[in-house]
Amino acid sequence: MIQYYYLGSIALIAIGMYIVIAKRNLIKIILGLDIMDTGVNLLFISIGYVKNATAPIENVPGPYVDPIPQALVLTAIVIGVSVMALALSIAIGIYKKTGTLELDEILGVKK
Amino acid sequence: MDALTLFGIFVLLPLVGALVSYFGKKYAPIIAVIFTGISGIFLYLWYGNFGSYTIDIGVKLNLTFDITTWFFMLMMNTVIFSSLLFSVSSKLKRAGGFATLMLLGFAGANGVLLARDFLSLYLFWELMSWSIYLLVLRTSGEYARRYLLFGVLSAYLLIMGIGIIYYYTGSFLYADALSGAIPHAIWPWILTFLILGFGIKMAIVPFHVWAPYAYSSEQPFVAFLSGGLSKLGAFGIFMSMYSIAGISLLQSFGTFRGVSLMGYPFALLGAATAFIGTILAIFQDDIRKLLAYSSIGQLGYVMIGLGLGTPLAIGGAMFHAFNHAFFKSLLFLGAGAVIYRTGKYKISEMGGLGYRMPFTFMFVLFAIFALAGIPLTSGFISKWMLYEAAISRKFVIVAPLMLIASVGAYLYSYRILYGVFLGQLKDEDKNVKEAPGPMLAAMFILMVPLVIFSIVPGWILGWINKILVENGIGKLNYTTFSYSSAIGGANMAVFWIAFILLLIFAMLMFMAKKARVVDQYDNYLAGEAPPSVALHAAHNYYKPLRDTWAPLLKHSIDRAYEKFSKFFAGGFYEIKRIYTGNPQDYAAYLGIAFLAFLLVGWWLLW
Amino acid sequence: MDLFTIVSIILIIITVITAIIAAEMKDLLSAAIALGIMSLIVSILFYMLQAPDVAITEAAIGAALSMAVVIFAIRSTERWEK
Amino acid sequence: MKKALAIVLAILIFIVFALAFVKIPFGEKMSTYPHYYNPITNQTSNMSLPQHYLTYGKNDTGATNMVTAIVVDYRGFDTLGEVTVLFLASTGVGSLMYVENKVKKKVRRSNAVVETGSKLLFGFIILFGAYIFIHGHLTPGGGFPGGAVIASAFLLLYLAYPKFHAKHEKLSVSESIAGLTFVIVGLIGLIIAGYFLYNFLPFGLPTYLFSAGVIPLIYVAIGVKVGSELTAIVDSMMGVRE
Repeated sequence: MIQYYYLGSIALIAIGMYIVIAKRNLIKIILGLDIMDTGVNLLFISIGYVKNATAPIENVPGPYVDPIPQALVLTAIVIGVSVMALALSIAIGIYKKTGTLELDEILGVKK
Repeated sequence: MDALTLFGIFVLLPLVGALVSYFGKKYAPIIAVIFTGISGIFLYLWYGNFGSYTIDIGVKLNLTFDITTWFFMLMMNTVIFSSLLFSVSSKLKRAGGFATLMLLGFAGANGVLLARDFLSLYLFWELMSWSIYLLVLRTSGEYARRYLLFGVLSAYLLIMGIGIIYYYTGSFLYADALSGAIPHAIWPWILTFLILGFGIKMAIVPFHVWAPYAYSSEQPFVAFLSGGLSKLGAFGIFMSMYSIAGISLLQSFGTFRGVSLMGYPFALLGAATAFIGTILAIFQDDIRKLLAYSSIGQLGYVMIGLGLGTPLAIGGAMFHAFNHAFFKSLLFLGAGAVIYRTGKYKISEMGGLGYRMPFTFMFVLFAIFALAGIPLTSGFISKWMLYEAAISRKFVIVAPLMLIASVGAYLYSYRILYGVFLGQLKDEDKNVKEAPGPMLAAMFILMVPLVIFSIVPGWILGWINKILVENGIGKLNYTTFSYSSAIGGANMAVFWIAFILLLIFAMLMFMAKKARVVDQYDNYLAGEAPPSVALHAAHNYYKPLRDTWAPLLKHSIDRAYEKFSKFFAGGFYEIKRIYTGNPQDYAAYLGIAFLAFLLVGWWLLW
Repeated sequence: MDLFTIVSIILIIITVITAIIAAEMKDLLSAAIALGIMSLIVSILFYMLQAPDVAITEAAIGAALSMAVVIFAIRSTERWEK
Repeated sequence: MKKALAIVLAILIFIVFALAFVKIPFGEKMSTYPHYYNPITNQTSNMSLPQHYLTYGKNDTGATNMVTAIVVDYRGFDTLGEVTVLFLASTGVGSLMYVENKVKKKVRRSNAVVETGSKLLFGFIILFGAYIFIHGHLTPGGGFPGGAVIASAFLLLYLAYPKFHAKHEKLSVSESIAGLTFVIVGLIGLIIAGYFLYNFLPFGLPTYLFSAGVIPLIYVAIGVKVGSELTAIVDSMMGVRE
């Protein structure tokens, strides 16, 4: 039985992939990358989940969830936003040069 | 003597010399000559002072100074010494870089000869290979690329062979390869990789197409490349077949008339090399290309000997390699001297230079005798040994091809002799002077051993015999002036006595009638003035022969490579259309690749 | 089906719907806001999956900073996708 | 046409990816995880890696929050790399936007409610951010969330006062000091114990603020660094305003 959390995160990844391949607007593509990013993070965290367990903070007893995916995702989110800002600033630079955000027109201008 | 001394004199000293001569500017060739001279003196002093030394730096490295190494080092050292001496007066551009690269190649070559483990072999091999690349690059990027392609192929083949050995034995030492860790069925692969890898440096067919271009660069370097560095291929093949694998292992793959089936295909390849190289050399008008194809052909003989693997054949191959080192570098230097003085490359544009450059003519004449194997010279003995080795085992393909190649060698050497040095002197060459002193000295240094070893071949045969005995191949029957084999042999003393008698006879003939010198246009033209090129003996030289061979010459290996590369270039053009330049297409490819990986992983796991 | 499952399924469906809205909106500003909402809901999901550290980070970054950065970028370029 | 292909590809990926995840359990107990293999001692442990961290983490690092223990201690070197990536991205944004933004934009003032509210809230948000990263080893949170919260406080200021401009010099000073602190703490560990980021301070009692050795120190440094870098990114993206 496939789990709904996995299905949801995979759906996010697939939507992000669809945006990256099909959409022609640079900012939209960057948004698509961000959606993929979120999907991957959710997938990681849900793999580390343990039923009836608490967060891995050891001032209460009892089973804890897996801390490793959380540690990885924690940094990944921060990196994600900074990389997205970098991509956006490149997109702004392209807009200043070519006056458009549409990929077709940018490639046309280049030729 | 310990490992460090050995390594220091033969590898580090040339490297230091390379560094020093880089800053030597104009005096760089002189500095380089001094450094090679020092290492040469040590080489002569240490004859017999043989030994094996191990350096342990995590992996074991083994340096061995034995008779095989010494024999090949002797060639290498003499050739580079005279090449550098020649370059002192040849006014090369950026002489510092030239001397540096030559010494780097020398250090690499010495390292290859000293190494008895694959790791240091490969390192020094690459050092040598890259210095050749840079030296060719000084002349032409196009030629250097051609060389590089085959150099890299050679390195890949070597590293495949070495990698297989290391995979099975876990050791880089030559001595450990035969410990039984390698399955018997793997050996043919290893040997094929190693032999082809080394053979590319020897320019065997069909990997010879780099050689005519690389050999068209600066003459002193080419002399070293053809005379010295290409012998490393012979050395490597000898080591891998008879020192690493050993003759009993080779014989265990089946024999054909007493010759291992592992070696016989390479003997055939060598015969093809000798044949094709010689035929192509006959039709060259460019003196550099002619000598290059001749070099390919002569190294084919060495390959034949190494492939046949009888004591006589290997002895002949070694002797021929030794002779080739001297006469071919002498020829290249002689051609270099002519090119330096006249600035011309084409044989059909020269002529009569023997009157203006008598000493060069004399040196080149002797080298040509040795090259053509005229029965007075050491070149004759080595070729004769190879013939006997082939004939005694009734090899009906190898022996005739060798014979044709030998006749061909006579034809192209006659072309040099007549086209360049004899015949009518061209008007524009009336004021050509004799080559400068260092050039003559360099050629003299190369000629003297040739003459001496022509009279007393026993000295070299003694060294070769030691090599053969040390590697357990067999031994030669020889005396100071002759050698003998099951079907004959040769005695130099007889030849020389006959020669001296003939010489006296010829002198008498020559003195009996006085020759008269006439102007080029005065003899048989009756006032007509045709273009002067048509008068030259080298114009349309060997045209009938060329017409005979024409159907065969249409099929060129160079053109085969060209077709091959064009075919692939077309294919790559189609592939190139995948790269549309649109980032989203790449993203889609990534998505498809991701899907493919998922499918494969899914299928593999459950 | 316990409460955890029901709430999770509802939130995941909302997440996917907001992601599709972000994908299909011609107005980039609306898309960015949809993205912010998605991040906020995902941070609730993180909290439900017992990952409070990640939830705090996602709430602060996904919902506030990343949306702000996108909006700044839209302000210096164009608002409408062609 | 292209759109349809992209939808087909996305759906295919969705299906295959989902099928690949059919057998991966959700919410299983950690005792069912595979046991980990230690390549140094060359033996297989009797527990999985997260179990190992959860069992020995408190003694190894002194931190109560295991995520913090992993981020700062077990994978501290990795975190240094991540912070470097963040720094590079921030520098990249700054340089790209600086070159392009020669023209100054005119901006409107925001309304009085937002201005007053942000004045009131700014301090509290900073305080909350500082709380988050100071207590990183005890409670949920740490340097990364805390830094993000501090950056969002500055974001509030940017929204409320369009002319507000954080001085890049000051940001770079705080950012450099934080980065240096991280590296110096690591180097002291290298000097004392022979490996980078060794936890050389006493651990103290668990669940107390002054515990876990250098972990709070490093996490404060990370918090300041992330906060100043994200603020710098926001500032650069805002552009030059008049």
